[in-house]
Amino acid sequence: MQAATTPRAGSALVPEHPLEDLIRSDRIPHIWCPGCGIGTAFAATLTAMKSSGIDLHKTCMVSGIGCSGRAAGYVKLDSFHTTHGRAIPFATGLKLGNPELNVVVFSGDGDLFAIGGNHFIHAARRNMDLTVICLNNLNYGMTGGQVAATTPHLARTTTTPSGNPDAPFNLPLLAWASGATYVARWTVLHTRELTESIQKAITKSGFSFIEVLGPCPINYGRRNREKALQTLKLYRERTIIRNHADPSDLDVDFTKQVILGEFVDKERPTCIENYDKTCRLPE
Amino acid sequence: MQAATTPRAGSALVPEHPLEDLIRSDRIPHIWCPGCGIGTAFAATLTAMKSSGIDLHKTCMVSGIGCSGRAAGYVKLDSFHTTHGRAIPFATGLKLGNPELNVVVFSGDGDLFAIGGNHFIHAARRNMDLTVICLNNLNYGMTGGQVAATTPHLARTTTTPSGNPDAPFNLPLLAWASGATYVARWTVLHTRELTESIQKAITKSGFSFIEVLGPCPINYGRRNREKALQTLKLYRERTIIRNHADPSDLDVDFTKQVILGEFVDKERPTCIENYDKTCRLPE
Amino acid sequence: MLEQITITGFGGQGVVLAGRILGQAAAIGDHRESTLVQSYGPESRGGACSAQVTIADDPIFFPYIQNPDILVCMSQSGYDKHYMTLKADGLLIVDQDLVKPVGGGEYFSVPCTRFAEELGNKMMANIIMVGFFTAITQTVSQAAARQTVAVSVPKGTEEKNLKAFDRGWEFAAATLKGRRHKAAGHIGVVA
Amino acid sequence: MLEQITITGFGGQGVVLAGRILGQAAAIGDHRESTLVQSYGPESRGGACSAQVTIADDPIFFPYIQNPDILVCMSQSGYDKHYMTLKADGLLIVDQDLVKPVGGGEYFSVPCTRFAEELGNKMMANIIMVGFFTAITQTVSQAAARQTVAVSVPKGTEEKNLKAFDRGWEFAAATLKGRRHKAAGHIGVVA
Amino acid sequence: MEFWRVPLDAQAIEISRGEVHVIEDRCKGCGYCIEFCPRGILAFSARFNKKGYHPPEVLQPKSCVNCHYCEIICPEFAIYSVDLSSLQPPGL
Amino acid sequence: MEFWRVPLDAQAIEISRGEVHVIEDRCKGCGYCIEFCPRGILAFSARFNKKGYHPPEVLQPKSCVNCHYCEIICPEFAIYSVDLSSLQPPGL
Amino acid sequence: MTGDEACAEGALAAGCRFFGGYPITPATEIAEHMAERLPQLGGTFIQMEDEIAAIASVLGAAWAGQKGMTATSGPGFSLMMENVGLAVCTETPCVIVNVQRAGPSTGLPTMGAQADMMQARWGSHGHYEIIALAPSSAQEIFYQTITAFNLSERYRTPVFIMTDEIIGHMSEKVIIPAADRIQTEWRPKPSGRKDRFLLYKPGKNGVAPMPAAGEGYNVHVTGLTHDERGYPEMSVDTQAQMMDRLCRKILDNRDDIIMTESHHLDDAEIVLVSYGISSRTSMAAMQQARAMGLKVGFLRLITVWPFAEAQISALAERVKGFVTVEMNLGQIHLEVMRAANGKVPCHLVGHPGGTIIAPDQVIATLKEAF
Amino acid sequence: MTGDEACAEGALAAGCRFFGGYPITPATEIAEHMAERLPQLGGTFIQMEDEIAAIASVLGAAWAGQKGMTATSGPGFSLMMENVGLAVCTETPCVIVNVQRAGPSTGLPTMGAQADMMQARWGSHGHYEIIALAPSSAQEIFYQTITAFNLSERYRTPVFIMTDEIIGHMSEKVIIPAADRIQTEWRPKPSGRKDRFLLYKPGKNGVAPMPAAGEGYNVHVTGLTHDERGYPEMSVDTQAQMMDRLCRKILDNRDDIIMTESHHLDDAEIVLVSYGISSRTSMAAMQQARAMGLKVGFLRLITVWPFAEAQISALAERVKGFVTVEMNLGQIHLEVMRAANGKVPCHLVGHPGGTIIAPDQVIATLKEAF
Ligand SMILES: Cc1ncc(C[n+]2csc(CCOP(=O)(O)OP(=O)(O)O)c2C)c(N)n1
Ligand SMILES: Cc1ncc(C[n+]2csc(CCOP(=O)(O)OP(=O)(O)O)c2C)c(N)n1
Ligand code: SF4
Ligand code: SF4
Ligand code: SF4
Ligand code: SF4
Ligand code: SF4
Ligand code: SF4
Ligand SMILES: [Mg+2]
Ligand SMILES: [Mg+2]
Repeated sequence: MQAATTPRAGSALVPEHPLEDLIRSDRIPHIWCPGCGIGTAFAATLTAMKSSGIDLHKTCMVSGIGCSGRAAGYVKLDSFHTTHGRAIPFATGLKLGNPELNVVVFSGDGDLFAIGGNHFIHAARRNMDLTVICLNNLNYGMTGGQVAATTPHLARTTTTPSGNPDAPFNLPLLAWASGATYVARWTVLHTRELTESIQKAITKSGFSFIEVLGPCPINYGRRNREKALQTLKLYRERTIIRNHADPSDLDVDFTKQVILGEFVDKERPTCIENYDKTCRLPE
Repeated sequence: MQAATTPRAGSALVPEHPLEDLIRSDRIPHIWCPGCGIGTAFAATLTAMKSSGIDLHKTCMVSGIGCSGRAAGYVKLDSFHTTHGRAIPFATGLKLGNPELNVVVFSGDGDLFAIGGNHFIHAARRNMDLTVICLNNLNYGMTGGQVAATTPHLARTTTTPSGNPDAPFNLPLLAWASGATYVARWTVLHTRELTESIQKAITKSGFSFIEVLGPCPINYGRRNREKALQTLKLYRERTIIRNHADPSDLDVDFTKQVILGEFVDKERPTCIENYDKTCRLPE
Repeated sequence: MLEQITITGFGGQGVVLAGRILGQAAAIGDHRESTLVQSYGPESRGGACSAQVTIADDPIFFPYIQNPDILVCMSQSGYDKHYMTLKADGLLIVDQDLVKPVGGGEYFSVPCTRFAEELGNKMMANIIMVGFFTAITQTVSQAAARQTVAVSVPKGTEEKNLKAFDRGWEFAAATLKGRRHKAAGHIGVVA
Repeated sequence: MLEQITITGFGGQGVVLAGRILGQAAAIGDHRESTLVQSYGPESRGGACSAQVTIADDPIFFPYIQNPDILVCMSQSGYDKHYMTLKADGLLIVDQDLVKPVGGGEYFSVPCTRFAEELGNKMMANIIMVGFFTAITQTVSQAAARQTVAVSVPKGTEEKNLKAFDRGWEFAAATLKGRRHKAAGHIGVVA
Repeated sequence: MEFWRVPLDAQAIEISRGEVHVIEDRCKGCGYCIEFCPRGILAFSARFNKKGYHPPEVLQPKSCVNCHYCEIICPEFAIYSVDLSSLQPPGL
Repeated sequence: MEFWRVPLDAQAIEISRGEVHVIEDRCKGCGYCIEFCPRGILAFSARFNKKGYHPPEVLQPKSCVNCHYCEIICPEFAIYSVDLSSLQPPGL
Repeated sequence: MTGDEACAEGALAAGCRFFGGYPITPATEIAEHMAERLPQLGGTFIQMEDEIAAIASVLGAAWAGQKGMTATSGPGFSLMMENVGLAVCTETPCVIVNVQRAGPSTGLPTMGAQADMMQARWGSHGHYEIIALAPSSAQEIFYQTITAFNLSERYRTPVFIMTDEIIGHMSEKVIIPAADRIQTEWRPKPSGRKDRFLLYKPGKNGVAPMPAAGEGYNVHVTGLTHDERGYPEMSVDTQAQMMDRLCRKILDNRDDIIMTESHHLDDAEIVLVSYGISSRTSMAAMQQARAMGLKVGFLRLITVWPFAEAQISALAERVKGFVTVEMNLGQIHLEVMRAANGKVPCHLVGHPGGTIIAPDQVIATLKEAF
Repeated sequence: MTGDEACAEGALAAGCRFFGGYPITPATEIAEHMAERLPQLGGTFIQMEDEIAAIASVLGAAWAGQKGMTATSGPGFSLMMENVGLAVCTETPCVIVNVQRAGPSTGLPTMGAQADMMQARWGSHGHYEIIALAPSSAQEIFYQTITAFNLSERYRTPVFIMTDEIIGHMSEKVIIPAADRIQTEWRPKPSGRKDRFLLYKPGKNGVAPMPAAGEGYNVHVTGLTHDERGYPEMSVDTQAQMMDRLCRKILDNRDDIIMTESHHLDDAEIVLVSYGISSRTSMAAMQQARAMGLKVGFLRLITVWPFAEAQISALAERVKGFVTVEMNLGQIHLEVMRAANGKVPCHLVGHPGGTIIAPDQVIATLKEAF
């Protein structure tokens, strides 16, 4: 069962997949479903890490629990799959324990904004030196598709069988209001912009947040009559890139239009800078 | 040891204190220190409850843990002193369990925004029918004056002995960004405005948030060279009332100027309205 | 009488649903006792997954199956993991395109995934398998199985799924006929 | 030798600090053993509060005091709660303005809160009490107590606090003198 | 330390006459009522209350305008003013 | 279902020639590479891979412009393109 | 019907009209079923932001007068522990379901275990008593959920249902009786003058009547040590009184609370002790052993906490030994040992988790040890 | 110096350079002292947003190569339990101090107890083993904190220091030895080829070497059941292997871990068993009893978990009885009973909390029972 058209990948004749050195290929195929957006966002993260020029030996990935939270398990770097919602405080300790490390948090919307919401806003407030990538698939994928704090109003999930009564968070707005110094949103279809954005976030100090919209065809998609390809079509047809848009305009409502772009990119002293300046008196 | 100038309060000759029927007078004097702002904010809350005309038999107060969290222990209504940070989810269950109840959450900045921050933003997102009053004294009073998520940058506390390295939250901004439909800020010196504001919040449905700045002379004040009266003077000299100010201008920095007022007062369906409409299908 | 059936495959193939249909058909349709235990991993799709269905005339204490009477494999990895557990005289049923049994034992096979793709939805492979299984093993009655399929699938897809069931049933009928036909000749890997 | 001292008052009067000064003066200054356990409520100010100081020549196992040798009361409620625990031949010391002992037992008193207000800071009442206590009881040496006051109070307030200590000490000296003076007369509530 | 004598909302209050009551043992001597009474008619008394604080006393009872500010700023439910007329029912 | 054939950033990519490689057993048949290849040169094969999916095959190998879009959109690390020149070192 | 669904149906039958939850494998299906069914019955389902909020909301709903429930698994159970303490201390009725999976930590989320049994007893700080039940089939989980609510209301205490992934996900026939054949209880209600009402003054059974918010009793409820009025009182005496009440209402009513099921204990020489899914293994093993001529009996713990120590102590006087069968490395086994008090040997057939224990393992231990 | 301060100083002496905390009475002073001292020593103090974040940050710092600590009391201890499980499962060294106060729930925040002892053993979900120490004076808390770090590093496991409000707030003389007189240990470090390194392949003592992030080992750390590589593996066998390693590294090294102190056990007829603050009561009571002519000995548990059951079982063969003295209503008492195994009577001098137990109470029990 070999590809008839090309020689075997990785053989002497053929170069490896360009990310082969950064993935734990002994664990591939990963657990993500066909058409799941996580893999693409994860690949973009690895590409950005590589192209950013940072020292990969000093680079870590931290995840919480969830389908997106499995990311840490596939990157061939020091990687930590923690508890549900706690990736950010774990990452905070990791970074404070050794400020030389580049710490990237990759996790899901449920993990980072439902159970983990408090850690997010506090890390943003402190301007903690982390890059946080949230794969937002509008629901809890891993547990079978329950409502999340990002699920659109009236969308169907297993715990909102007649539609979600509540309104979702506007994540970039929340990040900005909490003090994040870099905030962006892309979809997995906007892979190149996403990759550039992650690269920028990784090289920038302070708290960076990137929301990545990606399909969960199996749970969210199935219950809301969206096949994976249809979701990607929505990403193309109903999005518009508007850098520096007003954060309060960034609701995710695909019945209207969803704004993508780089919304915040500002400077303020980071948590570590502040600590060093304030608490480590020179005397 | 009687007041020589007036007959004994509560005696046949003299009317009682106007709030006597709403306080558990068998527990007075309360635990709050001399000059502590909590008592004044608490009294304003009781006055607002009375004057709002709501059915007091159907009115509850829920608090978390902290000096401010002791409020629930002094009101002669159904009152709940819960666990640290969990006043809002407890209140959520109380309200959903019996939507006829008026539920007022009265607690401290540490309780509501450090350990309890996640519940706050989620309740605001859902537009849960609660009135949340946060006594912000810029630190953890009850445990002896540690840094809070509201402590000004560089202020001294027992856990930031050389000054707080971090920046505080802008609470009204966070409330607005999370979806609160009524947001205001006052100081205990602005007792009348505060009382009116609370009254408005209680009678309005949905999630209302009122931040009340009040001194903690014993812990915050002592370490930052502010006696209680000095703090109240700051409240007068360094505040300005600007209703509908831009939420992002609302940082609390008494070295500059602090904006007070009613910032948000809008309508959107509440959690209970949404649930009834979406999940309780008429069929 | 006690029959123990293990069904294995990938998550997403509907292995558990197939097991549930069989168990429910036996319990509700045929008025017997049944238990179904499932085993699956963290993956929503593509992980190893199995359903263990016990059908009996008396109450069932121990719902796990160590050595099934019947093993149904819808993936190669499921087969690889489970074929050693099948009873010596047990019955093996596989997806014809996805599973290549080793050794020379007898077994039945149905190209249920291919059939499902032909019927327009790969997700119906399990229902085809249920139809095939029912005809081959007669562990549950056709009526009970068909009826349970109808109430177990999403509303609006009943007709399609019954068609899938019938497709499996018919293929089994043809297989059995072919096998009877060849019975005089060699017995080995068939259909 | 083992001396057990209980100091009670309101939170915020510095009762625990007073206890700590005595314990530390004994341990570091006078090279004896000491323990201090404290008891207080949730209030930062105004709640009932007590410090139990044990001073001994040998290691102290049990740090709690059931029946103190010396009871110091800086609040009426502290007195009310504790006076029954004082040993039969124990010594009672109170704040003269805030505590009115019952019954006719002998005791010493000092208006330490009033003195502290006169010295400009009510918060120094405890240090005045330490001075008074040291002179009256001689449980710790004056030098050790004075020295410990100096290192225990906030930087910049040493001088004021030493003045407070001395004020208490001197008032005790005067009291003792008065008492010796009256000793030939009736013995009872004095000073 | 000097504080201003006009509460933030003095102008909003109708002027009438009041009688101030102090529940002395509730007072914790914060001084807010004293400092913020628009008529400056309160002062610390020399007495200690049960808790060792000096509760306020009214220096010029006749000057109270019943503005209630002492009442609403007091964190202790320890001071309040009543409309003098309400104490003297018509006919007495 | 019809999808557009021009990736969002097609204009940004320099045109060269590429060779596409598929690691078939990694593929889960999502079809993204097929749908979003700007040259429309990929299609599902009829084969099942180990997991029961039909991996893509290249219909017109010569038309690949080495834009890498199939590579970066693939969630499975299953497809990638290499610059044809890099496979043929000068001199060979 | 799966065990999880049966649990949800049992709750509804018991009168539960509030569910505050947070998804977690393998308990999610309980929440999903409640989300579907509760609004149809005038109740309310809410998915909270985490398990801490979930249990806090259940306590709030209980004080609003509802019967409330939440369901979780190990990681969420750990997070709930602080507020379990609040429920115990404030004597708030509620039911908490733990569909156990293999741990520690995230462990094997989709695979069963019974390793949170001691956590159920001791997981919150401070000393307290608790009630925990362990069903062994989908049908039984239906009934035990009703019983859990009844005990919870009767004793004003949180009650745990300690089930596991296997039962939770197992499909079995479940017969749901007509509503009028189901006995449901409510917390004792106060009577008499509202202004003289004492929130924590015990009535019969040591349990105090409980009003709901809005009924005019002006209750004060606190997790601080409190007196009979419910007022916080920072004193050793009040602490002693409160602790005495909290513990005795459970311990003095053990006869009412502890349910067990006996199989062949009359002539048993060796007694299997087990609960939940492992009792199915034990039943099968007992039958096999009997068939082999071994005089094996089986004591099934339906109530796991409070522990049936009197019964085991009594058995210890006349049997030759105990074998505890459980999917952990020895938890209830420790209790059996303590209750047996050295009278007879106690063995463990334990398992680190991930799959049910095979009857063979029990037989092997029986053969080896006796 | 208070016990809390001595604890912080012990941590610093042990090489702790990270503290992630959240204030709570009566443990706050530890955080406050660390906030002051750590930046002076090049370390980092951070007050996190809650206790869950506090312990999570400590685990992160541990993987960055630091020795990390947090300190809390009952309510916070309950909240930390989920991540205690993560620490156990990922074999992350760290020290967690619980300055116990009276519970359940908020209880008596400013008053001591010893009622979280069983919670320390069983508070997180799943089955696991843990180490817990119980100091009885300010001086000892200084040394035990160092020992806690050493054990934590040696066995790659969280270690609890179970102290209480009384010791935490008690002022006593504490002698801090010169740094070179203090022995500190570090986690075993890997050697050999980095690309062949196996994160959970045990070395001597059953403990696997542990690299830090950034050292080039590309470790994967997960709370899921994992194999020797650290990779998640959802299988019963892997679960069994992992559990075996996690439990055995503690249980097989009990001799190294368990520390006790014996007083007059040689001729003792009755043995007091106690720990922490209650051992001071017990010492006083033993002296009083001896003075009265009673042959009373005293076994002080310095290590409470794993439990010194072998020692107690051995004593049970020759003494007349045990009396456990603890500030709860019987926790370690249960373990003593189990270890005594019915050989001799076991009595409890317990207390609901709020104040230390008086020696008289012990004497009274001794007189009554023996
Ligand atoms: C404390 C705790 N609660 C609940 C769970 C169950 N759980 C696992 S993943 C998950 C949600 C994941 O959602 P999200 O972060 O959006 O990730 P996705 O799977 O959608 O990528 C939940 C609730 C858990 N593991 N731990
Ligand atoms: C789980 C838990 N963690 C910590 C504490 C200790 N604690 C009690 S009150 C408090 C802070 C209170 O601060 P805030 O809410 O600002 O109230 P304030 O005392 O300032 O009014 C803390 C940390 C606790 N009771 N429970
Ligand atoms: S369940 Fe959804 S989020 Fe999880 S792997 Fe599948 S598609 Fe992706
Ligand atoms: S400690 Fe501060 S907040 Fe608490 S009562 Fe005293 S002044 Fe108020
Ligand atoms: S009511 Fe109070 S504040 Fe107003 S004038 Fe009278 S005494 Fe002054
Ligand atoms: S405001 Fe109240 S507490 Fe303050 S001094 Fe006046 S009466 Fe006393
Ligand atoms: S690189 Fe991929 S997407 Fe681009 S043209 Fe070639 S096959 Fe198509
Ligand atoms: S994008 Fe990847 S997984 Fe999807 S079809 Fe193409 S090669 Fe297969
Ligand atoms: Mg998600
Ligand atoms: Mg505060």
